[in-house]
Amino acid sequence: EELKVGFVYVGPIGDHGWTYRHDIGRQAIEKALGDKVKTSYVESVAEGQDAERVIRQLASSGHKLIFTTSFGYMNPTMKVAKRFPNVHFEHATGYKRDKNLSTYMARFYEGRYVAGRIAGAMTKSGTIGYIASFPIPEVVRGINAFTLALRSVNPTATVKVVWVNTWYDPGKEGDAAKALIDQGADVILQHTDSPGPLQVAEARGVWGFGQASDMRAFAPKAQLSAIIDNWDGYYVARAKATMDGTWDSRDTWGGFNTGMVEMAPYNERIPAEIVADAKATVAAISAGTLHPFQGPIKNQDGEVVVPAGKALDDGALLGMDWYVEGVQGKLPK
Amino acid sequence: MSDIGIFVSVVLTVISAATPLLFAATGELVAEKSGVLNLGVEGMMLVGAVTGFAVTTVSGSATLGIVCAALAAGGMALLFGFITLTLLANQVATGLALTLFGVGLSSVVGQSFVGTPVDALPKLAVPGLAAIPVLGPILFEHDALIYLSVIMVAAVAWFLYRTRAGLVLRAVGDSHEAAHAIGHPVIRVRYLAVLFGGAMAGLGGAFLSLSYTPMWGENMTAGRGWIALALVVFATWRPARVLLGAYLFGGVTILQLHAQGVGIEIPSQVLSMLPYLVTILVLVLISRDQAKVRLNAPACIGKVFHPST
Amino acid sequence: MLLRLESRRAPSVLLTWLTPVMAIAATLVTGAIIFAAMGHAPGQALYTFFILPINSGYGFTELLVKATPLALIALGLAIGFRSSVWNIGAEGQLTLGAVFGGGVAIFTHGSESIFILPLMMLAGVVGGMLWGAIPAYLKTRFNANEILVSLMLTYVATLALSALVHGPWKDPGGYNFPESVLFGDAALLPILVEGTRLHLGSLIALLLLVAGWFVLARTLLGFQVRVVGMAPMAASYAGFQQKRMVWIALLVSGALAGLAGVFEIAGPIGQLLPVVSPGYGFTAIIVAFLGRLHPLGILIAALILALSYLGGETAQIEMRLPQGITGVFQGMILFYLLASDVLIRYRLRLLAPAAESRS
Amino acid sequence: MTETVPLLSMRAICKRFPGVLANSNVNLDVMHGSIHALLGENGAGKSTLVKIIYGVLHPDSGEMRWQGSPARVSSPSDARKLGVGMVFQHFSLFEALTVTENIALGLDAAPDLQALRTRIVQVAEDYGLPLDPDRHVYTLSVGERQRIEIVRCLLQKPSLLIMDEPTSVLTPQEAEKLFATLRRLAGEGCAVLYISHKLYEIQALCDTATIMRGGEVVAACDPRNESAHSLAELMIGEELKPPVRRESAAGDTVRLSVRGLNKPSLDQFGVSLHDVSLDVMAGEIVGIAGVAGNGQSELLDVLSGEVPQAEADTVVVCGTPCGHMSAGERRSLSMAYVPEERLGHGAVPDMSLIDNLLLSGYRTHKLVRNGVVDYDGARTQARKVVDSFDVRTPGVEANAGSLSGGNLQKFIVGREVCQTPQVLIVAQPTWGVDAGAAAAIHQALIDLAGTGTAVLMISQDLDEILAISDRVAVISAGRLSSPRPRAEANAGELGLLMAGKRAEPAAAHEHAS
Ligand SMILES: Nc1ncnc2c1ncn2[C@@H]1O[C@H](COP(=O)(O)OP(=O)(O)OP(=O)(O)O)[C@@H](O)[C@H]1O
Ligand SMILES: Nc1ncnc2c1ncn2[C@@H]1O[C@H](COP(=O)(O)OP(=O)(O)OP(=O)(O)O)[C@@H](O)[C@H]1O
Ligand SMILES: [Mg+2]
Ligand SMILES: [Mg+2]
Repeated sequence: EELKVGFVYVGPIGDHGWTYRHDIGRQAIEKALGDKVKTSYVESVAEGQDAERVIRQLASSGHKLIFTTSFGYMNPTMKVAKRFPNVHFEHATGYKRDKNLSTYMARFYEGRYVAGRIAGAMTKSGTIGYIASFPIPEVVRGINAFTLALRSVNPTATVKVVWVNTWYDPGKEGDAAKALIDQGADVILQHTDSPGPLQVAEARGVWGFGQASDMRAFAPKAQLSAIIDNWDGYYVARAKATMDGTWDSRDTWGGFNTGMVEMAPYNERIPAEIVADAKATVAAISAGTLHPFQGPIKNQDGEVVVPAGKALDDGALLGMDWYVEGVQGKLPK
Repeated sequence: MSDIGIFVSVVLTVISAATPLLFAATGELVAEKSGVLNLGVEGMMLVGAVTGFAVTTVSGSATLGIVCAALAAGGMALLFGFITLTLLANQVATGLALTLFGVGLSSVVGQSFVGTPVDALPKLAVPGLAAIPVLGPILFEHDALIYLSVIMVAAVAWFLYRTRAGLVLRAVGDSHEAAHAIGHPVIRVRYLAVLFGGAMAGLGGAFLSLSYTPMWGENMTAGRGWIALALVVFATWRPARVLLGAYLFGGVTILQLHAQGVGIEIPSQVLSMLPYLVTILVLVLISRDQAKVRLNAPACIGKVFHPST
Repeated sequence: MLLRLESRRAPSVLLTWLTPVMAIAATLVTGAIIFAAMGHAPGQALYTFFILPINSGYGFTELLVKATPLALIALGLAIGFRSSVWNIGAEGQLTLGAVFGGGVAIFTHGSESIFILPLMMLAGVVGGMLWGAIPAYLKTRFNANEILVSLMLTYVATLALSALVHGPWKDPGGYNFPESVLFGDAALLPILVEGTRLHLGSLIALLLLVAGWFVLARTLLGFQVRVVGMAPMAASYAGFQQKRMVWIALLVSGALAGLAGVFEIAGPIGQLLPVVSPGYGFTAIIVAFLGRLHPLGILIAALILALSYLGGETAQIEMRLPQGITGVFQGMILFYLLASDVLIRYRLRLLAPAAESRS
Repeated sequence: MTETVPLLSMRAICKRFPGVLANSNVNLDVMHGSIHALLGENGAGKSTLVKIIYGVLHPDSGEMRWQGSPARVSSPSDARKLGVGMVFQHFSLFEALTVTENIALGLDAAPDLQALRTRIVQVAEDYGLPLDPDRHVYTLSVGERQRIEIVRCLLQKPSLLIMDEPTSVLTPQEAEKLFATLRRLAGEGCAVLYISHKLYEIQALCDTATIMRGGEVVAACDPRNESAHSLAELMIGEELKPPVRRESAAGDTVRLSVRGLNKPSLDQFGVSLHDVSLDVMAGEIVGIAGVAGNGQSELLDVLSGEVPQAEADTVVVCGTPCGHMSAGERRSLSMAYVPEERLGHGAVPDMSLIDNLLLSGYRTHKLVRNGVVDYDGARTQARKVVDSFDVRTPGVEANAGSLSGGNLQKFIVGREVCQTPQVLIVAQPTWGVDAGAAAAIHQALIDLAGTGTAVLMISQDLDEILAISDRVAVISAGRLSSPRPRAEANAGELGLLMAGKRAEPAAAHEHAS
């Protein structure tokens, strides 16, 4: 009998960002397992009351493995998981687990660390523009990892952050990029979903990084690289595990080493030694010899928060709500 | 960048942020002036955006894309017109349903275009004038749609207040009974106004997907249709004020992003509220002259008209 | 052949009931054609869309859960729309209701007092009213258009909620994620049917619909609402004050939207999230008009709209229809329903072109 | 062109509205240069017929001939092309537009607005119809609005001019001027089709009359050979009972008193009230004559309470100072009020007669208990009004808007009278109402005063004023003359006062009253 796998998406597949990548993961399952699986999905499910109903509907209509792909689905997934002990649930980005509820997330900050190394070498103005969505730990972590790497190359460079309070508004994201470029940024990094900022970087002749997908098509000159979300391997593995009965409840936080995070091909205008450095950084992180949050790390007030020789543990990373030195402005609280 | 350079750049950013609003609001203004309230602007913009993008990528001609965007959104408006003007349905509800419909339709049509790039519309510099420092780039170095948006405002103002057809349109919006009694074709005028509104919303959408951020993404209007509707009210149904309102709204939006960039210590959510709060504030200031508002507000807006013949 | 509408002397009572049926029939036929064209078995598809979501007891309770905020908000809006007060900012009023009610739940977290829930509802009502009072004040004092003010305030309310949940109100034990604590039992609405999410709020909403019907149909206030909406001059002749009506309309619709906000967070959601409503405040406008601004009509319209959402989800799961298709389908249902109303007041006449030209 | 071919002839015109046969086999010939009256009760089908001529309505069957040849008029602009001009009974004006724009909209080949403006001023002056071409219509009084309609027609140099109740808002002098104009037009060969309920006008002006009843033509006559009374009886088809006058029952208790009322106008186009003082005694009818735009509506606003004043004692009702009170509160002092505009002001068109009874009657009849409306009580009251005032309606559930003008007016007056108020204020009680209904309304007012009620009537119909008032005053430019007993008042003089002139040797003003 075929395995039915269900997905709950927070946005439309056509967002070309977060949801788009999860759906590619879903397709990977179908590709890998052929007619042994059947996948279903529901798009744009609001995180409020709708989520629980949709998850439950998937569970009660024979789906044995259900991925819920947004943080706001945590409690609804939890509730439904309790009611359907024989269904396996996978919740992305959350921290609540149960016998039949796993969590998974990618260490995108590793990619942002690599981006920081490249940006530090490429910037002339020493000002980097960072377009951020919402002040959640995931985004703050990315800003910090990026800044640490940036200043490891270029100790005086700073990061200007603009919060756009949306995950997806191409126009507004682009406008934020314009504002940052006007204020002197010559590299743009974004933690929002659309290619809008990258297109602005292209038009304005500054550098940028793609988000979630390789967005080179939108900015062939400007995209230095992109931090790619790649759920394919994980999704296929979990589907297989469900089929052969080896599925277990676990917490996965995969980085370069698992392939969940990837760097897109580097722009050929990046000098070779910088590319080499980037590749070495990826390798080191992958091998565990480099930890992006390795001490000493100072916060914005110049206090040492992580002493030399120590690295932040996952718990501290999970709930990160402070800026490292080099980020301009105050973190909204 | 020099201070002047920043200034120019900020103004350019404001102009492009305001342009989709300007198109949609100017079109809606004409529809409302004829007495029809079409709340489906968001849906029509999306259909325009996806059509403009799809036709441009497939045919390679942006001009064709833009024309088709206007036609497709006009088709949506025609549907709205048929339901509200011919079948006399409630305009508010039909408009909202049109938005639901447009969001869905554009996403279905756009599925295969997600992740596809397209060249941005070329900038057309006015020879000579574009070289003037500061004013040159601000006024004379835009793509065709930006010029068109401003021209359309002027054209609509001219049409409404200087032509007989415009006079008839305003009359129809002021009293459809009277217009009918002296022999003006109320329903036909309204159809045309609604179609124009749709076409303009389509142009606004095409600007989004071909110039502002040359791409297609589902729901890429991100609520701009609603802002355009609000701008018509804000402008108390006067075209020049739509221009002012769109640029004001765009301006405050951009300035709050700049304010964050320079590190102003106000929570970003509060800064993000500014465009809305400023709009309310200015509305309060300009609404106090009741006579002015009354003179410009179409008295028949939203009312069903059925001639007995 | 030309289609002409001829007004009836009085609205047809029969067709008042018949037209929705006709509209649904038309939807089914068109839907069947569309689905067939897309390669789905039409019968199966329509079953999936309209029956499957509610063919279990649980599904039916979910329909009620989904319809509750829509009906509640639409009831308030209907009072305003009847008196020509155009509140289109119910989404913001709902959000502020959730903020106020949620605030109570968060600050009393840990207490098991039975007063928490009533207090939350009260706070939600106050919050919604407060958000409705702003356009009311600006309208009556400065003549500022309530459409614009209430719409703009929606964005402000959404950002305010977002700021709170991302900031001071986030769950201290929640790794700085933007969610409040899960409310304690004392802050949650009692469940009416064990094992479902059908909550007390749905019952209260039903009672309020009945009350709303009574007020609109039987009381002086309801009478005043109608007069003000239909003939403002006649209202002033009768001594009914328009400004007072603006206040009442915005306060009542704000209150009900605020209450709907509390029902959401104390019912199916159980905590504060950065966004608590998927646009109920806007959808309720359709519900209000589809229900012809009448409480019973609103109840039916809310159920129809809720079903269309549920059906959309089911169609995505069972048939892999993209969400866009369900949006198109939903739009079509609404178009049919809205357009069919014309038959209540008018009769269709087919005119041969010759007859037309002779006139 | 021979004079024997009618300019216009309508043959066997039928027009059915849902539930009514508004025109049934109507034949009508209008000759070149004649002034042709169209008479009939409210709802007889007059407006329907002329709207068909003008192309606003399309007949179900029948034929129209213009100068002998069949004509197709499918829109007003077709009619204008033939040379038909029309002044509508209900204005077809656009409030938010200027006078010039309004007129331009009614002309098919409008010259540019500047040239049109000049022509408007010219024509207006020529025919003695002063108009400011740049004013917005919403700032204009009813009389001025009517002038726009007339000027709009005159500009087209029509060969047939249709006037549907044009004089209801003009002073006798203005009406006389209009008649002179119409006679001049007729002299120039233009035919006039003239609808009015004022029978003396018909006699003074028209050379032919066609009389309609229930959608059919029932008679034709030469009005100059008839009396107003005989015309009225032709119209209603039965004997007309003129109001029975009684001796003045004026007591010496002051029921309504206005003292030193000054009210500056709110906008530049309004009229300010200057030092208005007036007493109305129990049992008397005081008539205030005045042309629209001279402060009557402002005075009515203050008296009715729709625009409350700061000082309480400018208006005293039954001894209670109430200047600051709202319209509703004043009703509690036993005051009732009939405004001039029936639809939308005195009644809600889309509501039933029951609801419309509640509108002003729920206090007096105690139809609301604890906020809950007693609809059964309201139905009973509404039935009472319908029965005792002979309101023709299918039932009290019918919408007010579905009643003809005269019947709705009877209902509204009846609704107020049935509350047996101590003070009744009525404005234009018989505007556009046919002779039969007018007589009934007048009788009701007289009877009410007979029971001791103080009645204040504001009207611009001098005949009406002179027919039923005990004392008469004139309002002009916001000033109220001191009332004098009717016996001392004379129409010509009052007319001049209304027009704002001191008694100059009046152009002999004749009309049978
Ligand atoms: N548009 C309409 N729809 C339905 N019925 C109508 C319409 N217009 C007129 N009627 C009906 O047709 C009949 C004739 O009306 P019409 O307006 O011609 O009367 P009239 O003679 O002009 O009356 P009045 O003296 O009051 O002006 C009336 O019974 C009226 O109710
Ligand atoms: N669109 C309509 N639908 C139904 N009835 C109508 C419509 N328009 C007019 N009527 C009816 O036609 C009749 C005559 O209309 P008209 O406008 O001529 O009023 P009227 O009787 O002349 O009254 P008034 O004295 O106020 O002018 C009224 O009974 C009115 O209710
Ligand atoms: Mg008439
Ligand atoms: Mg009449």
